[in-house]
Amino acid sequence: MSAVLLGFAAFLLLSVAGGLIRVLRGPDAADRIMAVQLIGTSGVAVLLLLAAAGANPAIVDVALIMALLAAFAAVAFVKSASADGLGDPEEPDP
Amino acid sequence: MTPIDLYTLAMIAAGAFFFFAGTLGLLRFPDLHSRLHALTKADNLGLGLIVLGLLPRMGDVATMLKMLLVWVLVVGAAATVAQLIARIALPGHLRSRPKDDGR
Amino acid sequence: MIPLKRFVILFAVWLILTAADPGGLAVGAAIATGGAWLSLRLLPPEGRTVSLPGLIGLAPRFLWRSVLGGVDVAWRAVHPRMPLKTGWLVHETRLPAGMPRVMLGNEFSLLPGTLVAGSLDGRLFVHCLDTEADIAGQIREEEARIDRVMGRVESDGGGEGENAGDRGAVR
Amino acid sequence: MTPALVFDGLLALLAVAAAMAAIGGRDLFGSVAFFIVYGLLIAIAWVRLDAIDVALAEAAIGAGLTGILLISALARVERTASSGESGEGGRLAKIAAALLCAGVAGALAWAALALDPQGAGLTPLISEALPQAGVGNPVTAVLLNFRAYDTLLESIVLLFALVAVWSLADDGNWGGLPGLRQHARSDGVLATFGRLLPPFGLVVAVYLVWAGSENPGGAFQGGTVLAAIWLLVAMAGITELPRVSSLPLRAALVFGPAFFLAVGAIGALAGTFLGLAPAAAKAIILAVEAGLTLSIAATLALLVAGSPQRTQG
Amino acid sequence: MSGALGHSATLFALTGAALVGIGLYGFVARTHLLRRVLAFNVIGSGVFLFFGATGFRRPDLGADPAPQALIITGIIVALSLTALALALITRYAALSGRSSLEDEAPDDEAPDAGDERGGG
Repeated sequence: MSAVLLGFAAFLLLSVAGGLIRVLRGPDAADRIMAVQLIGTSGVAVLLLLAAAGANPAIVDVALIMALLAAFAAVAFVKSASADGLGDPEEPDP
Repeated sequence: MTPIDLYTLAMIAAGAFFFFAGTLGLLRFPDLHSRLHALTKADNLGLGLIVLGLLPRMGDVATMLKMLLVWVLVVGAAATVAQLIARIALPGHLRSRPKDDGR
Repeated sequence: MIPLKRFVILFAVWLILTAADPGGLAVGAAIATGGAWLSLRLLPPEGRTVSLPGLIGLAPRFLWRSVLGGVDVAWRAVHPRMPLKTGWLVHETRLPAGMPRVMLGNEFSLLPGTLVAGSLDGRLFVHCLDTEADIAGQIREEEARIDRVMGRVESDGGGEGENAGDRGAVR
Repeated sequence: MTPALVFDGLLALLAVAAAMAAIGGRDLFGSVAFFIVYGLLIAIAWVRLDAIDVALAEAAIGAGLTGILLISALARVERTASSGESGEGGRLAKIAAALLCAGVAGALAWAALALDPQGAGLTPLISEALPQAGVGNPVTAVLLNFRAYDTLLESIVLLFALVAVWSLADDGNWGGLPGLRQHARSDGVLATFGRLLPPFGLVVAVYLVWAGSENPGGAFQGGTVLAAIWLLVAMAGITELPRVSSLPLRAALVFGPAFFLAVGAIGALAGTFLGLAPAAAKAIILAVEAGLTLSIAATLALLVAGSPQRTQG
Repeated sequence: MSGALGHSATLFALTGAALVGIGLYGFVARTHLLRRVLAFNVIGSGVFLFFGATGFRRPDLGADPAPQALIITGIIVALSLTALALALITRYAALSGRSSLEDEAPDDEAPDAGDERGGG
């Protein structure tokens, strides 16, 4: 069974590859960061599959950290994309 | 193959399909907001199915709950990121429709 | 009461992480206390009570609808012609600013065909994959549910986003 | 072809592709995005190499800090400087450089293939000494007992790096607040996220330190998560990072290394610098780890926040 | 534990070697300072991967803890140097209005703040 799980993990890496194509093509920075987000979710799924395949619960902790910090790059991005680079896209216009 | 193996297999295969569909949407959909739909919904469902499929294989209850916690964190992050990214690309005319805030 | 609730949630998370290892209970209790204190500073209770059983009661419906959301968008993505009729909808929400409004946005970003781009002055910006569906009706229904679970603050929520202003700014 | 080999091959291929795209691309933001993905793939590679401790560190840094650091630095550079990549060398120079680098990579590959496949490294030695180390996780044992020197010096290197970053400030801003003022709508999506997540982040960070004595985890991983959480609170505009001259901050920065050094000195009085008596080793290591976590978290957060740029909040 | 997964230490050692080559090329051939920082990090993680993989030659013994500990130390030091390099680069960009060290306009010599390799 663990071979099957690894096979599915390999399949999810193909979804990572698809995300890389979107990072390459863009066109906007927002598209690229979205693709990073997708790859992060796929990475969490891959790690959980590896944890089950290797019967090693410590790997779940790696997935936990990635899940906890999953939004951070995108948060930094939306901030840098705001008017002065330090704000929040939801702020009312000054 | 035990029934549990079959269950795992079915759930993970379904999860992998949703990842595939989400990636397809990210590559095929014509505009940023549509792609964002694909990203938030399909992938979270895919991850959820994979987590559910793996639960009976993890041995102890704590690890099962930990995997569910991972899923909840990813869903929360995805919903937050979706709102924020959708916002930076918000068409300008929507911002000031009902009352004209003095811009 | 609210501090206790937050402590219990954080301690439960600790128990999950450590598999309830007896050697870690003391550390867990200490850090859950610290976490509850941090949480109170970041997110002061402000008179509203969130009903946990109510929240859990909403979960099955939400889960099922978010499954539909995934199926819906997956179907559109794999369909050879990609049936999309995208458009925007501006919804005047009556939920109070802050958590309830953000929760509604989070939720609707996971449900079929809708994606929320935050709010401004009580207007929620909703991107729809299919403009023919009755999105506005669904949002109103969901709004009422969240309103019940999140409790109400004294003033009706429709006010300016900035009015809820400086709450909880930590100096 | 086993599934394991397919997976590893694909993973290696993607990591190499992401690295090439990060370095070769035209769009700078694309490069940064590729680099973040690259970090994630490398974290998975560490899992495959059975190095969970390293994977935890890589995941925490790659997902949390690198993204914030690179994206905000890029935004600042692009606001102030011309994008000028005009000065790139000619074609011939590039080919020469490529050949040279291929040669280096080839030499390393040859070295990898020439290694004795039965080499056991230090594993047997470490397994033998582990019962005296006070902790069950061999990586933590190496970090805080067998090779405690490295870790002590590293924590001091971090402080020096921070002092170097601070010293880039204008004279007038010395001792002021790091970076520019971050702000966000206080009831918005970003701020709400920044109010909800940190308590959970705190619990996870402490869990990683706690787990580190017997299982993968430890002060570096926990400290990195804490730093990322602190930066999130700052980015959400809820609280500002403290003034660089603040005494509590400086105490937090120095506490870990100082305590570590004191432990080492006590060991020196008993015979060996940084030598830990097996009976007391566990308690000492846990205390040192707790102190280091605090200091590493503070140092990393302030390193990412950058040099002081203003004196008023 | 790892035995069930099979092992590909050699594969990852070769990947590490390739990453060092790629990073070195970026460091030499690209001029934008930010990209050079990325290249420097790719070299670093290539070295770490190479080192870590050579510590995992015997799956029956598990991964060697000594390289792992050194790599964790290395990752954190690399991060702190990256932060320092980026601080120098943003400062340099703010002072000179440029983002590379190549002298496109020979009249203004790059101030010494531009040397990202110094320090630490």
